[in-house]
Amino acid sequence: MTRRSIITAAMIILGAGLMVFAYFAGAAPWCNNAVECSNPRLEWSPAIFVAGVVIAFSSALYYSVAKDRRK
Amino acid sequence: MTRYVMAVDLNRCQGCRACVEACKIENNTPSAVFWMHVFRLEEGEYPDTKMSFLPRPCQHCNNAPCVKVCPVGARYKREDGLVLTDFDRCIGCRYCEVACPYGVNFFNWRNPDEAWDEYQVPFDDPDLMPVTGGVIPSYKNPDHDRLHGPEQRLTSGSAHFKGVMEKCTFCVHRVEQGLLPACVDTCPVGALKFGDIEDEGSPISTFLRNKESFQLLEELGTDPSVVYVGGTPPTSHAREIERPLTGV
Amino acid sequence: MVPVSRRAFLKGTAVVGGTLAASRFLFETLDAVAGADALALAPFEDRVFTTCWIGKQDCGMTARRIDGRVVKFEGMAGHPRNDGTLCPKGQAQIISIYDPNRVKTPLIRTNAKGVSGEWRQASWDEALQVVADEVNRVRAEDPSLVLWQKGRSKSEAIYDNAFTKAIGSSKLGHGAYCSDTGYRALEYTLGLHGVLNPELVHNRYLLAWGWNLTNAGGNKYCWIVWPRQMLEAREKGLKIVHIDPRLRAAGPFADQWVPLRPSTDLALALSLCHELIAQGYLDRPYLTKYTNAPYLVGKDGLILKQTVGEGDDAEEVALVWDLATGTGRLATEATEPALEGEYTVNGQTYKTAFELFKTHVEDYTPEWAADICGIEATVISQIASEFGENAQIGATTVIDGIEVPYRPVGIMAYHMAQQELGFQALRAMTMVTMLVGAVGAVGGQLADTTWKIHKNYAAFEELTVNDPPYDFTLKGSRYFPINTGFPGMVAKVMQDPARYGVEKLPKVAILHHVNPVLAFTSQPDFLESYKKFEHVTVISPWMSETADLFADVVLPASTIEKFEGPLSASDGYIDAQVLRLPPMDPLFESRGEVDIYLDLAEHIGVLNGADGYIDQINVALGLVDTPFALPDGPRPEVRDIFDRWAKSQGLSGIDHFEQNGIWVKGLIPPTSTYGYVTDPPFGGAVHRLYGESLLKAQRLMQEKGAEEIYYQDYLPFPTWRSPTMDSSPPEYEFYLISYKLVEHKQSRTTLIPLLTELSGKQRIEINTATARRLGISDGDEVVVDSHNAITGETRSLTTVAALTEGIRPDVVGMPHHFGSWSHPASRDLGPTPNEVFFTGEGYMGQTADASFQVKVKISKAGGDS
Amino acid sequence: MATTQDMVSDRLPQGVGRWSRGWLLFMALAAIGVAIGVIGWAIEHDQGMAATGMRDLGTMGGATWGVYISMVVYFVGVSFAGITVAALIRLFNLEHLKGVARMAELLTVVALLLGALAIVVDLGQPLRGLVNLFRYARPQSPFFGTFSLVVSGYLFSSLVYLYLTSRPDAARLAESPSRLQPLYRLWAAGYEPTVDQRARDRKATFWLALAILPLLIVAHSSLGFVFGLQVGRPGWFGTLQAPAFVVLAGVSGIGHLIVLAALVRRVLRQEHRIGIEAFTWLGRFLMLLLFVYLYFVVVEIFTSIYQPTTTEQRISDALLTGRYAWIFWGSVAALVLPAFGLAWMAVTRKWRIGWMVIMGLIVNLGAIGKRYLVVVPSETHGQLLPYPIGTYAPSLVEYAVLIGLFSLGALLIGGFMKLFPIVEMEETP
Repeated sequence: MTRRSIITAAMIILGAGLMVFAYFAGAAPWCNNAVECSNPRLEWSPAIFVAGVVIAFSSALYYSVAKDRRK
Repeated sequence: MTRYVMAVDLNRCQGCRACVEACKIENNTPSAVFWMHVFRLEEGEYPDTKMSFLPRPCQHCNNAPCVKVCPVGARYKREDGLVLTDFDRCIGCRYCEVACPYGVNFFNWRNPDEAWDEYQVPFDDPDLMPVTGGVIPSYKNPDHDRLHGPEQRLTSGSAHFKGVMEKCTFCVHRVEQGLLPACVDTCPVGALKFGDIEDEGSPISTFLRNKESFQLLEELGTDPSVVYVGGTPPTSHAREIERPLTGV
Repeated sequence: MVPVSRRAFLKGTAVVGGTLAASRFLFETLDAVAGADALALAPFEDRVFTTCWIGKQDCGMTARRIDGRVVKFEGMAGHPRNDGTLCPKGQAQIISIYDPNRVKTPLIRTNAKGVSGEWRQASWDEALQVVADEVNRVRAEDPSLVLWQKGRSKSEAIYDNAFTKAIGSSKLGHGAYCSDTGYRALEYTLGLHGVLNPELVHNRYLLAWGWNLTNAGGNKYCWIVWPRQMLEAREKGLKIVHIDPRLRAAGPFADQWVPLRPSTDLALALSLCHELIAQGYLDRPYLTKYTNAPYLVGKDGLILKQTVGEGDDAEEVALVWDLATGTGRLATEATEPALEGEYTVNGQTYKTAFELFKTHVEDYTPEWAADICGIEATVISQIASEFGENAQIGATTVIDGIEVPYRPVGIMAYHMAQQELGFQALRAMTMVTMLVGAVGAVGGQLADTTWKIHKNYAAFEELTVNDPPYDFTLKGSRYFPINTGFPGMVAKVMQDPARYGVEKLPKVAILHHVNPVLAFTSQPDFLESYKKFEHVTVISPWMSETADLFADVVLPASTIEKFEGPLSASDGYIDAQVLRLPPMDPLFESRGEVDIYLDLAEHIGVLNGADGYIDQINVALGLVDTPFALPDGPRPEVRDIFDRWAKSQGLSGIDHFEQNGIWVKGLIPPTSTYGYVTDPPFGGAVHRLYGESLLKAQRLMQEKGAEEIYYQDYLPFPTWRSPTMDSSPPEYEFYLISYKLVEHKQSRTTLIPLLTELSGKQRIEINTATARRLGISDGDEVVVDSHNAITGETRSLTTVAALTEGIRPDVVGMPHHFGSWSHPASRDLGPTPNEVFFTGEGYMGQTADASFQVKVKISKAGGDS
Repeated sequence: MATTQDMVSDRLPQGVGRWSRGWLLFMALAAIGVAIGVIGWAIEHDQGMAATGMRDLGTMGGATWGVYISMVVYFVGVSFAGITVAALIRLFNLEHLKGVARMAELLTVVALLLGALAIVVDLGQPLRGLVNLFRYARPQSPFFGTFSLVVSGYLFSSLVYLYLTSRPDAARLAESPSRLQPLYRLWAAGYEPTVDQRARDRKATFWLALAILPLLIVAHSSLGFVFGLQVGRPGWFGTLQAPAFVVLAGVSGIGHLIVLAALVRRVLRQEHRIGIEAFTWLGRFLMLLLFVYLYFVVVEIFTSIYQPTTTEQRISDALLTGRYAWIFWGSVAALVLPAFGLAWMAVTRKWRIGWMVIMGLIVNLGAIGKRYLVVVPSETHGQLLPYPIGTYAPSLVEYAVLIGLFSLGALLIGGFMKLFPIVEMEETP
């Protein structure tokens, strides 16, 4: 595994993780009839979700663009 | 636990629309906005004509489509049964409105100052200043400037926010003071009842006990908090007569 | 208190303005008006009692105030009439008190009359002096040529009575949207000042005869009281037979709908009488004891009478046939009067009045009426038999320990009385209830809240028919021996006084909350006649259409912000009174009417002295010879007047009303509700089945040269004839009727935009099948052409079609509220049907009352007619 | 001026960096269109949305979603084609389509941007909307998918995709001096055409394409769900909404791509790069999608007339014979005729680019019509309570904004064409 692959994989995992986290933990899905269901458990969760999307797709960018620092 | 329910006694309703008017004044809604609406319906052919009246507040559904679809949680359901709109959060996408099968949502299409022009009563007249201090409308209810509920959100009243959705609040500002909603309070023939259904001894529980009732569009599974007693659900052949002026 | 909140408002906007503007851009919390309240000091909130200003029953209200500013009216809890509730009008009036389109200051006309007015603002002093000078100029000539005309009066004692007496003016009531014809018929028949209403709470079978129950009040009360009582009765099994060309009136509450052809009420009532007699539903004891049915009537149509007593005590007493003795005896002495039969007294043959009535209605069979009324004969028989059956003739019940006859059937009829044959129709309808003895019984027929006999009952015993000249109301004339004083007839007279033998026309008019141009039938007549006044003063909060065209001076009356009264708050079961208290100071420069009349009296110079305004107020409020009488001194404060009245009633003063809102006097005893058990029964009146004086009047009218159209209905029994309008050419195939909407009151609420918003604009209701035949769709513009069968005149208006299955195919209907143009909110709502109604011969009742029917043709606008 | 341009830009391919009179005219027109849109939106923003033809459902008898939401659906649909084609090209290495790959990617990005803008102009509180969506957006709302997946995920991934595939060209252009050289240097970001780099690029774009394909299915379905999950709106509720959305999305996108490709081929003289085979492939693809979609239409009509509820009957009457019939049958014709036209070309194997352009345009009109009919009739004719039949007609302001949106798209594509070769450059041997 190259450093590039590791970082890329890490970004994908981080992005996906953020998405999963934001979706399930932050945004409070499957909840309807209560005042708290109208708020994400964590404010700005949707922003985190989007950040996750961005990070995950940025992995491709990183993978392609990053300068080779191979030994 | 408190759960508010409104009951409409169709055996009593005279279709007078006093409830509509009380709502408009209590909540300061501008022209063409009817949080409470009363259908006057006609069916059949002369001389076998049948007439009926059907008051339609927001149904405050227990499985509210509008709450589900709101993208930002501005429309929410409270534990006490009220479905409210947070005017500070609503982004004006009107998704709640298309999701609602009851047609109870009203969008603020105009600027707040222009929304009153339709009435041709210039509330900003300088001669009114000494009495009204310039508020618009002159009978503006200050309760609506307060935040409501334990959640402390801006949810009562109307007509302050261009581009924001609004609808019947069951008069949250009155209910929280222990008063009845304005429509229920004014009904000259006691056709509207309101109260806590969880409280066995409340007038509404007593009223609804052992009575046949229906909800509007029951088949959709929205489970409204508004219950109709007497009469039957409007059929698809019902024609609305005597519509109010509803244009913008 | 008020200036403080204003300062806070101004300061608040200055300080926070900048921040607000910035945050507005980013988050668009576009709260343009929140500033005022949110930033001021905690507002001072209170509630004060007041009384609704719109309707006729003066519902009790509480006004919620913030820093003295009223923000909402709510019903007054415990008020017998509305008990904590309000109708849409009660709610909506709040917007109208703040209406800057109100007349803000006294106005004096600067342009010619007859066209839309141009005005200059004047001080109260100047305006009052102008009016006073005009009034005094004419008073010097003849005070009765000053005309005080009202549309609505909420303090009859202080306005109608005290003020007009103080200045000696003539007065004219509304008599148009109301049902004065019915009043005259009931005064004549039962001696009661009212029309027909059942004792609704105990009623079980009701002929809702033209009762617009979901929209309008009825006899004595506004809309809220009757529906509440109706629902109470319905829960106990009340059945409602809705007799009306429109189903909409009773809506879902009609158990049976009898879509009667307009103006055929008389035929239906006569036929019901026929059926009740034929089916044997007769309350003989009632008819014998309390009506003139057993009176012996000669071949000449006159009642056999005998003079009893001598000198001043002498009175004529009718004779009856006493079956106990087999002789004709004084009605007051007979023990067993015969109800039916023919008898010979002193060699002459006489029939009892009832015998004549039986013969009279002989031919009025259901089959005969069915054709005329446009309903099925079987329906008439069925209603008669159900009415008779439900009357439970002979039954009694015990109310509060008193045994009272129980006849739970009755008729609710009010505004439908305004038709050409209205007087006799209402008499015939009353007879329907008389036959079964329902009058004054529990659950039966009432016409007033008391059994106090109205002065007209005695006056109508002998009707005066004078030779000309007549005064401008034609009082005592050969045209209208019974005369309500319909402004429409006055309008006719003013256009052609010679035609009616009138020499002197009124010169100055004081119009008190009345808008004749809009409110009365036959608008063209009013447009013509009001030009003739030399001076017109209008007292009104708004520039009425009449003021716009004809006023020289407009005095701004306040709306609800005034003291007024005293007003009844009774619902027929609980006795109570209220005063109208101002929830805030009069807006702009307006003044309450009592203030205006005090000022006016002062300027005219009739405030003081014997028969001065103060004196007359003392008389009208019953303060004479009490410690609370107003001293004959300087102009009193209005609050003081009512304070004295309240004290004279044994209350602590006006503060009783300010603190409690209402003065509940207690339950009304059955001995004052039910005619059978009043003392004397039925107030001492003998109910007139037979109208002898009508016949005598007819003979006098013929003698004095009145034309047939005036005298033809002066007949002792109600007698059917075709209404005049039926002789219009056949292309005028529809009956146009007008009706009330629950959102409006008369012609004066369309300027309340909150109400117009609910009611919608003017329209004409057309049966769907009819419309289809005429090629008219819902919402189409239609032209309505009316025709006067006497003069041949045609009139026309354009409005919008509203299709419904709830109206007879040969009837079209229009609400009567619209047609206003002088207020920006009521402009463009459509015309009033009064534009195409007629007045005068054939289009008014025999008692000089308006009629709201005319034959019209309908066509789609733009198409060929 | 002309001399400098000629000097430095001669070496740039496909007219990049040079403006012709035609291009200037085109851009000026587009700019005017954008200005019209901005003015329209400014009016709407100032007066409130009363300036649009939209009104409340129910007593007011209007449609609260109108042409804006129709355009959101439409634009997102257009984006579909771009990214699908581009992804397919990479995944299956369709050499003959390489010439349209970049313009497909560009189309995706531009269309998504326009879709997002169409949402923004439809919001009553647009600025609040931007903030609150990031702050409070709820997964329960079908809108969440539109916002998070379609607009953010899809847009971002398309941008990445567009960037990665354009990087080699940027590096190549950065080698020669031009006015745009600094831009290309930045764009290239140190790209060196090494074997490793190419392998990485291939790998990255392959996986990206692989990731995007399911994403776009999800995204378009979620847009279908915006409507299809609403039980209270007869005509919307149904399982076919999502698949039909995806297919019609493809139709409109491919249509646009055909038009754009033909335009570029002609104007930039790229006949050699965008061969007839590309059009053949696109035409076949479009034909396939059209037939699938027409199948959905038939199913839709059949279901709606077989045993409808009263309300559904009212809607289908309005669609098939009533107020919307001209739009409905017009749209169906706009989809049927090209379908058979393409089929005929496929059978005869005579592919006429001119005809295809016309077909590409009319299938888009059909697609717009169908999108409109999904959104509006269920609102005006779909009331379940006895409200009056509603009316809706877009106002001038809405038309202005629409002009603005399309013009912005044209402006962006036109601008891009002068910054960067819109047809992927041929690899130097």
